[in-house]
Amino acid sequence: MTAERVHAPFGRRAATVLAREQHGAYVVVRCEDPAGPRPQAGQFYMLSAAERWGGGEDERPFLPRAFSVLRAPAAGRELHFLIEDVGPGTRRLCELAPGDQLQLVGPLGIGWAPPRRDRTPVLVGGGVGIAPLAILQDQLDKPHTTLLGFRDGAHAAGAALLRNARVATDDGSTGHSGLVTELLRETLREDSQVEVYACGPPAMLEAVRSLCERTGTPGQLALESGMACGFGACFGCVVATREGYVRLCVDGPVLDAARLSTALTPGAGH
Amino acid sequence: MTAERVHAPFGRRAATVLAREQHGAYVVVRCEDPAGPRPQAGQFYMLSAAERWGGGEDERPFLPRAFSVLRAPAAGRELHFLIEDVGPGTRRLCELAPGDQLQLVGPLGIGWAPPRRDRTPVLVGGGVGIAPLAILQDQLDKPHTTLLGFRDGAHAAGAALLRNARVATDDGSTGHSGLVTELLRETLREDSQVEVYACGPPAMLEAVRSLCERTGTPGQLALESGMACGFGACFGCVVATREGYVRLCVDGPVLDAARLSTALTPGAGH
Amino acid sequence: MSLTFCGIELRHPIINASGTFDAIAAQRAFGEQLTEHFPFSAFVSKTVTLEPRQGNPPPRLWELPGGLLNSIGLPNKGLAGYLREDLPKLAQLPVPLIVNVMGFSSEQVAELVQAFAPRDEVAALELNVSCPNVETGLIMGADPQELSRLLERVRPLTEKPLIVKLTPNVSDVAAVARAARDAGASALSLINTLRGMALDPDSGEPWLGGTTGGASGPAVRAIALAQVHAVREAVELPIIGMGGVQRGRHAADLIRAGADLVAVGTESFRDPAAGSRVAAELDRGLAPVRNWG
Amino acid sequence: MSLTFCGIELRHPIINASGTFDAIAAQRAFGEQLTEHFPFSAFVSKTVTLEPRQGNPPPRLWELPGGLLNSIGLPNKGLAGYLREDLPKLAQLPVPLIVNVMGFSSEQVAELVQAFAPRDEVAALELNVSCPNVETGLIMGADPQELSRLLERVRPLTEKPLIVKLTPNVSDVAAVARAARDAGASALSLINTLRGMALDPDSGEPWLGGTTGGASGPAVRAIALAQVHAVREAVELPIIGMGGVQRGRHAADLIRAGADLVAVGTESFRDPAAGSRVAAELDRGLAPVRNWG
Ligand SMILES: Cc1cc2nc3c(=O)[nH]c(=O)nc-3n(C[C@H](O)[C@H](O)[C@H](O)COP(=O)(O)OP(=O)(O)OC[C@H]3O[C@@H](n4cnc5c(N)ncnc54)[C@H](O)[C@@H]3O)c2cc1C
Ligand SMILES: Cc1cc2nc3c(=O)[nH]c(=O)nc-3n(C[C@H](O)[C@H](O)[C@H](O)COP(=O)(O)OP(=O)(O)OC[C@H]3O[C@@H](n4cnc5c(N)ncnc54)[C@H](O)[C@@H]3O)c2cc1C
Ligand SMILES: Cc1cc2nc3c(=O)[nH]c(=O)nc-3n(C[C@H](O)[C@H](O)[C@H](O)COP(=O)(O)O)c2cc1C
Ligand SMILES: Cc1cc2nc3c(=O)[nH]c(=O)nc-3n(C[C@H](O)[C@H](O)[C@H](O)COP(=O)(O)O)c2cc1C
Ligand code: FES
Ligand code: FES
Repeated sequence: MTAERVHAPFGRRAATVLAREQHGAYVVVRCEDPAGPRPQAGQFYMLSAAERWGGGEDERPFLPRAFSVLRAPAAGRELHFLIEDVGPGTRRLCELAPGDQLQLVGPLGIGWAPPRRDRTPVLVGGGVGIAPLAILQDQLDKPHTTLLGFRDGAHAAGAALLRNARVATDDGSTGHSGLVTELLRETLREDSQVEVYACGPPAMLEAVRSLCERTGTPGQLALESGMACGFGACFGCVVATREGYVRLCVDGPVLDAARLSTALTPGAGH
Repeated sequence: MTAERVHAPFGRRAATVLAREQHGAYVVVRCEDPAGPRPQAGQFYMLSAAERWGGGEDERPFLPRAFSVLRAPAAGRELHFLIEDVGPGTRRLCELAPGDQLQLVGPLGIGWAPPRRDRTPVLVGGGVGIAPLAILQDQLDKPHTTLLGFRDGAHAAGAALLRNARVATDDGSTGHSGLVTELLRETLREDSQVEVYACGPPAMLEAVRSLCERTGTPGQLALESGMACGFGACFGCVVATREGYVRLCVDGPVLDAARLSTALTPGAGH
Repeated sequence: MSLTFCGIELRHPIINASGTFDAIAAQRAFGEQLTEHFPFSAFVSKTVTLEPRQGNPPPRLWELPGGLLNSIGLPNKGLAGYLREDLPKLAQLPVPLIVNVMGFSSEQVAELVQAFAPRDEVAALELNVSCPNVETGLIMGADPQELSRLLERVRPLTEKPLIVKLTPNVSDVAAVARAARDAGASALSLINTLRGMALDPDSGEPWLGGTTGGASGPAVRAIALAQVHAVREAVELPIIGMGGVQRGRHAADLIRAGADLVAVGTESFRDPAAGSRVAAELDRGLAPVRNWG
Repeated sequence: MSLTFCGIELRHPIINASGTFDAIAAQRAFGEQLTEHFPFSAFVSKTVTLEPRQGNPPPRLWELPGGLLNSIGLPNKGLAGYLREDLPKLAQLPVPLIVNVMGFSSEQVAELVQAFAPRDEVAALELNVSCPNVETGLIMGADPQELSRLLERVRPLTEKPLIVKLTPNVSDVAAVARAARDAGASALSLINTLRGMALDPDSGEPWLGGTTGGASGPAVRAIALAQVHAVREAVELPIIGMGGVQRGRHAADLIRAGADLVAVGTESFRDPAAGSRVAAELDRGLAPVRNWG
């Protein structure tokens, strides 16, 4: 598993959409990125549609949008993204059809740190936050546990994108009825020699963070915040850490849980 | 032939695209307008795409765009528009596919006055300006002459939308090699009892106007100017007449040639 | 959902922005339907000046990203023409009439105010102060003292509500608002358009016949919101907020920031019935907070 | 295509707008390629203040129709931190360095100017005067007299070019420009962001941690063009024009309106290499007129 930030080629480049697959409430967009390197798991890309990026709700989108890479098969040049339609930018991306062009910048940010030798990785994902866990699974070469939480059955369809996942749904339609963090609590109770890799909505990440803190479990959290640029230019994406504000796009999006006193980042979206 | 301005239903309404046909350099968009009346020949509509109207060149379009109605078959609810891709608004409209939604306001403005009893109508069209002549042909119930001018063969393909047209092309690829106004001059020489219905680029309209003036021939000119609203709200679309500025959208777009001392309207586009 | 603004009873909080809806022309385009479905709860006329004006040479319009730059130049029939031809027609509208006036000196404004003062058809006057005073060279609405002097001259001339329409091209809109309040303004309206310019892509010369123009529409919405907020922090006068309103939520935002009424301008160009749509969306509670009624 | 600006030799007329490109962070993201393809002909630092600042609480960004509203709050390491950590790295860039500074009093600005005056790594200073003077409460760049006093204090402290970055939130930008010229500014840059605001769609409270923010991007381009034009009519100083530049034609428009250099800001967020793209488009003659070189 790559331990280091992979540099992005400088500038924005075009990538052709190869496929658009619906997975319940999510869309997977696969594209071909001939000019880019293979990303580190947990890194992200800034995406926009090459055509008609704008003219949606409130005359938006205008800026590119950040997306974790879902998968980047080592062979070939494909990049996969998992997208949930939550506003004008994601809506436009969800509409892309094979042959359409994306504009992308990336891979950006610092992804997951490789697992510690003496601990079992537990991957915890919530909603569209499962994306960076799929590529993590692909690159992890040791046994691990995967716990995924979703709102309902339509969203739980996303679980099929990962291997051997235990699923929880808020409405009980699939798997455990309740929060994924309940599954995590159970796992931590059974095995204290684990470490956590988590990505999901702020409330879930905060629950994970506080569980890690209370149990002394090492954890890495992939956070979200509103981003304009993705490469440290705008200073817009800061989250508060114990050392002060850090730019999530260059110092994250994966942060060591111990650096945070809360994962409840304002304006993160959802 | 309807002699009077047809009122538009108040407000903007949706119309479904039924077909998109390519005619050389032009696109014909047919839509179904169940809520609207049959327009007068020479009236126009303000059109926009219901989805993604924006995000093109320079983050435009934003305002709706004016289009003469090309055809409005008396039976049924269809409206046809002839569109030339010259910028972000027309580009978006040219992309519309069957099933897509248009937003429209119209019919607007004052169209062609019915022919005088004692004169033979001569229809003179240039480029995309042939559009309001097609519906005029449909509604004229007396013999008439149709003269159309185009840049080149790709544009001359538009001539097939009208009946019995003599065609001129700038590059000589189809029909008379030269300007359509040369054909008009010829016609005026052969028959002094004609009246002119003309629509086309400013330079063509100005040549027509000055021919009409010099030969004492009655003429109606369908002009263009940049429009924001189409219903007299913005005062943006004025053209200079002998009586001062008039709003083309409520006092035109068809103006009696005698009212103008020039048809060269600044900012008309093309 | 009815409310009172400066003593005027209104069906809902959405009116038109001056110069963005011509009810007489709209009647020509839409016929009787316009009166049946009149989109605004009051009608604000386009700016009336003392003398007739033909307005600026075309082109007068330039499309912006999410907005419009216009250089219309206040064409109008002049006071006499307005009183003779337009006022009788506008008095027939199913809603109260607010007349927007502008003068190039305080005497001119005084003359306009005096002319409308005795007219029962007129519910209120809106003073467009975004033009230079020919005597001082200063934009009347950009300088607190200049505006005070103007209002002191015209305030005594009428009992009607005087709405002062502020220009956004200022460094401190709150200071201007305070001056207007102190000199007797009944209400404030903002924002007028922001000064802008465009060049002809072919010639590189100014595109607009009037060289510069005013920007409006969604592109200026955030600026409008900030200015309404700043004025609300400064004064307690009723406020008509405007600038880029397209949907109920935008109106709700302006109300939340301090507006009592909201005017729809450029959006009417895209949708002639935008006023009713915005009012309905607002009423359906797209508004997180409803502080009217 | 090379040119000279205030005695500084530049490869092309496109530089970055302060605070919209962090060359050090970009090196972390893009590695060595950044230096190989550095997009700007000079690098302008983000605003440096005397003391370190952590900036405003998030959220700091709100997307506008064709633009961005930001409330970053000028986070920076402070003068000492900048000199120690950033300046040595920025001195390695392949282009001249312009340092943008801001103080909350003329004494603070003086201290900053004095600190950079002897630094050979620094080609010029840009003064960000869009903040209030804590002593007078006035925005330094919004009032001609305030600005004169500031420049009279700091102009003698350095031989380096002093570029004054004007705020667009004024009624008469030309008057401010004349004051800057008379007090010894070497060049002017404009526009900074326009004051704006957004509300949280869920809570109705101000979205930005800093309550209000500054609008930039295509939405403000027409306003930038009008202000550059107005300043060029008023003064002959070199001008750095900026505001919403996305393409060569937009840069050409600003140059046509009077700018000598053009800065790219928000567009770099959409395309990190926007600077080179704009420079190339400009050079390929999308420009109707090229009055540099
Ligand atoms: C590092 C990172 C990785 C991510 N990975 C993924 C991923 O793999 N898959 C995925 O689907 N998403 C991912 N996201 C989230 C994704 O970037 C957002 O969902 C997307 O930006 C939303 O854009 P939108 O236009 O669809 O919605 P927006 O309208 O931008 O809405 C999103 C939220 O922003 C706020 N908002 C509303 N209007 C505005 C406005 N005008 N300006 C600013 N904020 C506004 C609201 O809180 C809203 O809920 C990731 C984000 C980050 C930072
Ligand atoms: C009554 C009437 C009837 C019409 N009928 C037809 C018809 O039947 N078929 C048809 O194809 N067209 C018709 N037109 C013309 C059509 O409305 C225009 O071609 C269309 O508005 C162009 O929009 P656009 O976005 O594609 O191009 P734009 O980019 O708007 O370009 C059109 C022209 O506008 C200028 N321009 C460039 N940028 C801007 C800007 N930002 N703001 C303002 N102007 C700019 C330039 O001169 C350019 O050449 C008609 C116009 C009128 C007034
Ligand atoms: C085409 C046009 C014409 C206008 N004419 C006037 C006018 O005559 N008097 C006036 O006070 N404001 C005028 N305005 C300003 C509007 O009333 C309003 O203040 C501004 O457009 C902001 O609102 P909006 O963004 O909703 O359009 C005009 C605006 C436009 C776009
Ligand atoms: C996120 C952001 C941060 C900015 N920070 C600064 C700054 O620190 N100092 C400064 O003088 N201007 C700052 N600006 C203003 C820009 O330098 C520029 O004046 C403005 O954005 C207009 O240009 P644009 O439309 O190309 O972005 C900032 C702008 C943005 C968008
Ligand atoms: S998104 Fe711009 S600094 Fe992080
Ligand atoms: S297009 Fe608005 S008045 Fe004619």
